[in-house]
Amino acid sequence: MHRTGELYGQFETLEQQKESAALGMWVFLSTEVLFFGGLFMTYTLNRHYYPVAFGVGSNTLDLKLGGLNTVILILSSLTMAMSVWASSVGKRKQTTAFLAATLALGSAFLGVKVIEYKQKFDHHLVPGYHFQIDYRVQHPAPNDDPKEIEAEKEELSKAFAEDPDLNAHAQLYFSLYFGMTGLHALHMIVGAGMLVWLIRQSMLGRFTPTYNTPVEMIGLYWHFVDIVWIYLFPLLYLIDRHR
Amino acid sequence: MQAQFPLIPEQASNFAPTVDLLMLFIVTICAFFAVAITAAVIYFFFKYERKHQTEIGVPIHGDVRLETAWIVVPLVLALAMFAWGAVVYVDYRHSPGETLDIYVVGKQWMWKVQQPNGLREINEVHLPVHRDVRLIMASEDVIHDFSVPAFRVKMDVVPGHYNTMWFRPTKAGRYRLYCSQYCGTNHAIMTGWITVMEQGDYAAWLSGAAGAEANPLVAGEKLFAEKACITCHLSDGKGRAPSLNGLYGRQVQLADGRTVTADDAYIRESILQPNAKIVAGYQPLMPSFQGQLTEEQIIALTAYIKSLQNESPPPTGAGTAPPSGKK
Amino acid sequence: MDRPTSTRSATAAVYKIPQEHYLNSAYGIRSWLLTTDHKRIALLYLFSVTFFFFVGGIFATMIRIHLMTPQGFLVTPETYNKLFTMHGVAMIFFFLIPSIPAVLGNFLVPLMIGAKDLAFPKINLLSWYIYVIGGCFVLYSFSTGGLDTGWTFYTPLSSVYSNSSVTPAVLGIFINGFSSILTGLNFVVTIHTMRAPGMTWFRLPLFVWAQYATSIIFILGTPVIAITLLLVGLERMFHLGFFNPALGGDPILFQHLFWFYSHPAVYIMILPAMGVISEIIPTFARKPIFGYSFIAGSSIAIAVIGFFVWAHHMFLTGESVYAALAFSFLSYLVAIPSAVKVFNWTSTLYKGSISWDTPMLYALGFIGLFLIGGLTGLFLACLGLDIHIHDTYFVVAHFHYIMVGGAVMGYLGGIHFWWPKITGRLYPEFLARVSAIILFSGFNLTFFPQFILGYLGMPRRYHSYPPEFQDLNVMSTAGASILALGYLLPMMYLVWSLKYGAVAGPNPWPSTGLEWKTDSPPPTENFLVTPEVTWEPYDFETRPDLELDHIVAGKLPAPAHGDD
Amino acid sequence: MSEHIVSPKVYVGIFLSLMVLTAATVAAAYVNLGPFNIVIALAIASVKATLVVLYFMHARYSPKRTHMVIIAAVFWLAVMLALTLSDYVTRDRDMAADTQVTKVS
Repeated sequence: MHRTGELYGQFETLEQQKESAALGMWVFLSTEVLFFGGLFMTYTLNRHYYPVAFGVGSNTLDLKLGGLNTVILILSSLTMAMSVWASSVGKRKQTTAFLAATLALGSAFLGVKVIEYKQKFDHHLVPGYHFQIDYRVQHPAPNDDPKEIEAEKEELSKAFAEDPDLNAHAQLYFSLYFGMTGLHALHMIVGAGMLVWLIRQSMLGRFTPTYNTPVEMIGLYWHFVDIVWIYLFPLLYLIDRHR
Repeated sequence: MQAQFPLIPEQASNFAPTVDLLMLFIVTICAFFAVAITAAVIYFFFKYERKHQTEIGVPIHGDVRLETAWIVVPLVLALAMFAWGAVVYVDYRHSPGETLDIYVVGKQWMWKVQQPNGLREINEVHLPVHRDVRLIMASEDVIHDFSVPAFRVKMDVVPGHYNTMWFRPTKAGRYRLYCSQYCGTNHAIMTGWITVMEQGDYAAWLSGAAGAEANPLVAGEKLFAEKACITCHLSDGKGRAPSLNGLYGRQVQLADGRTVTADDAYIRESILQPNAKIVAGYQPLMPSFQGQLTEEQIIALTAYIKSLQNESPPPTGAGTAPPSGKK
Repeated sequence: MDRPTSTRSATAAVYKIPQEHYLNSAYGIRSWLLTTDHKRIALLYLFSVTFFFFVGGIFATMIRIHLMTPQGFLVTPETYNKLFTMHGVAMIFFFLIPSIPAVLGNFLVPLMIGAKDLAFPKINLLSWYIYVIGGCFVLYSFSTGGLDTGWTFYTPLSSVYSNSSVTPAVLGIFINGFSSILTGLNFVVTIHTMRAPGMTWFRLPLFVWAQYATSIIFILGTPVIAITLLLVGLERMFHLGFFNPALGGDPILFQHLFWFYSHPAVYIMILPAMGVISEIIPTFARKPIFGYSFIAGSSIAIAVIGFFVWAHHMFLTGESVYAALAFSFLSYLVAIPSAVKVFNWTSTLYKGSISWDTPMLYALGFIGLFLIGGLTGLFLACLGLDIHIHDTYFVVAHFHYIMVGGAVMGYLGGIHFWWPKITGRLYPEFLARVSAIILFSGFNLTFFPQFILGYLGMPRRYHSYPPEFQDLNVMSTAGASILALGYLLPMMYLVWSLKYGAVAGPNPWPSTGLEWKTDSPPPTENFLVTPEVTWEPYDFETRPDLELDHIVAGKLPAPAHGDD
Repeated sequence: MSEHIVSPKVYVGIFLSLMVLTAATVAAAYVNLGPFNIVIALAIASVKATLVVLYFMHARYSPKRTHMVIIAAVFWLAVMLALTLSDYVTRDRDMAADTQVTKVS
């Protein structure tokens, strides 16, 4: 079907086109809910089985970095929402600026994630043959705080007493941690790619108050990815902080 | 089985008549609907076939009373099926207090069974008739399923879980046992037999066999006869194969001139690959038993062969090298 | 035979293939591979699902030949296991699931609601490419070591113990899942936003309702199996333990997630077939369908309740007794909407003006086979009975009655019914009727004995079996050879008809749907003028435009079953 | 999508609420509330998600069918979680204690 101006040939009106796009995006997001849902189910059951190992695994995560990422991502949702607003009132420059800010924040999020992954890699907490939950306390780095190592050692020995198969079960936690955050990060990368395209379109002045559908749709997607993180953050980082 | 063309398997447990009756109930209801609807459709096809080309049907759009009827009636019947099925199932999942407990381990691709007194069986289960039996089942590898159609029972055997099932055999006899959950290459030969015996026979079997099979020596002796080793390896050395009397631990002269010590490894190899080392003076006649004996059976045979030390030495020695070698 | 022939000769005299239509609007391979026309994409799907149907069919033939003797004489156990696995994977994921939705649904949904195309034509094309890519992964798996896990991929057999080519297969199915999702998404949006003026929800053809219900399952079920199979692939690749008990995982969780999709997937296969039957019956009985809103509602009910019953596949896994009771109860509930449909179809025939055209024979066959398939579902949903017949040939027979007896009969019935619309030409009626009858008899001979085998206790997926089961197995194999003929015959005469079939005209039956208001084959934009719907569905009374007189001008009425 | 244009002030307000809630969820995690830790964490997350859906994603100003899609997604997710867990959590209280399936670790 050919496109005439802003209207694709299969549609009769712009209104119909916009409605279709919005419904399509929402339906797609409902698919995404169930897609992540499979992982959430696996997470729920295993956490139900192995509360100790999940607590231990969770406590090895860096809450500061996780919290920082939460703030970054919510802020990026704000800038995304602002760009939708700017495009719908026809402020082209602001649209572009907010989109760029969103992209920057999204990249910052991914950067922090890389730091976190790197840490886990160094501590042999990446699932696989080399996984070892107590690697860090066995091989502390020279700049590690000895008190912290001591505390972690104590926590681990308590946990081992409660769950002799702690290593395997903690590995399950980390499989899920990497699975869930990895899939989330993949969605972020896809979103960032779409943002780059949006920024370009916006700079070319493609968006007007009557036609800003792509900004709105990718906005919906971006907010959805934010929501996933809103759940992942407490489920992964905050299992057992009060211990 | 019983009839020329049986429609149901033998009924050999307390669940068999119950399940068959339930089957009959559901078959009756379903057959009624299947026949009635098919008959109606065929009747309508003939009765209302188009008479002339411009004819159209009578425009009937529906009838809420009819719709209600055919929602409510099937619902009631379906709930009756549900309720009856539920009663049978709950009974099946709830084993009675006093049971004869048998442990079953599934692994690719065999059933390992342990009787209450520790007696082990493979792909065979001996059970007494008219006793409540409970199977406690685990798997060493993948998911299996222990299924005995004559008893109308089955249950998955899941790694990481213990599953149990119970039943009461009601008829002595031999019944097929299947693995019902696809478990890999030899799924179809992960089968066996359930032998239901009179209670007295079972007790006798358990004590007799327990003494016997628990002792590898006795099991080995039995195997030695069963596998026809005895027909060639005559103890007097006059058979087509060397006598095995006093073999274990001795030096054996081979046809190719080498000499080997008759140890466990040698005996094992001779059973599995008889032609690898031929004893001087004998023909390579023996078939390989590779794949026909389990590890446990080989151990039993070896134990038996070891035990032949105490018997009188072969009356006719095969010269310098003591008669030995191929089993 | 006389009547349809007379119809044909009359139409052939009157109608010509239109000058320009979607098939001749452009030529060349690019015009097909880059098309966004839903009708052309439907044909792309037609070729690809037919390919997979024959791949799966060859495996099925080999299975049946192998099982003629108790020891099984054709292949080794390893090969046998691969045969039934690959048969299942090819047929379920690459034939049955896309068959009616992606071929007939793609072709018909826009036509039936009076739209120019689906809402997202490019996504539609994309979903075909995704299907092809997923198919390539699976074919790669088939040809490099095969696949021997069973189509159910139960862990830990699939994730740890199998030495076959599992990873490419699960990736292929994962990828293919997105094809389903995007098709479903496209349908839902199209049905919501693209209806022609006057096409209210309760004027939608029941086929469209069925597609809508199916799309719900596509959208909300498919992502779960996608992620689950991805996890199995990751387990194999990176030695993870989600479902591996040796590493603390739970193999039963896999079954929950797998069946959360795969049970509703059965309704993906049967609902569209039910939709096809709901179109065929009123057309050839020439009267409004009985209980329109109940049939439409039951489609939605099946799609929704179908999601609450999955653990009835797991009654004997050691599942909680309470959960088993709940799932059995819910399984009986989902039987009701199916029963409602059957009763309504039967009542539609009452006081109709019934003709015995091929699609109607398929509909008749569908009702018969679906009845048996559906009713035997009641046996399996029954907790007490499932203990005995679970994982036996009874199950095999049951789901083949649903999927082959139901879905494939519906698919073929639909292909015949809309063949004139798709190609502009009629298939040869006599051959078509013969092959419908061959299919029906061959099918019953193949699968009915398997019910008995199952009750006698023959387990599924056995490459060898005790000798007492041989008679029934031989019967089944004999039936399969008849069935194979029944599938080859339509292939041949349908291809023949592309060139030699009589020209159909826009509405050869005639039928009331909007798709019959445009040319056959339709123009690229479907309707030259946006249609406006002013009539109720399946209403023959107020439709002079159907030109019942015109079609039979000057011909004698003849007995409808004159060829018997 | 309606033509309703949400003012930036609303967005900023929502953003600030989300920040407060994030702080609250972290704070709550450091208090031992037994089984209620997870309940509170999920409750706060759900409030946050609802705010994002309603305002950032404009669901509040969207047509009914959007609401239906959202409800369907949440409902189906709940069905998957609840019915699967219904199996696992009732195993320990099986009416037949002896057929109970125990996790072997």
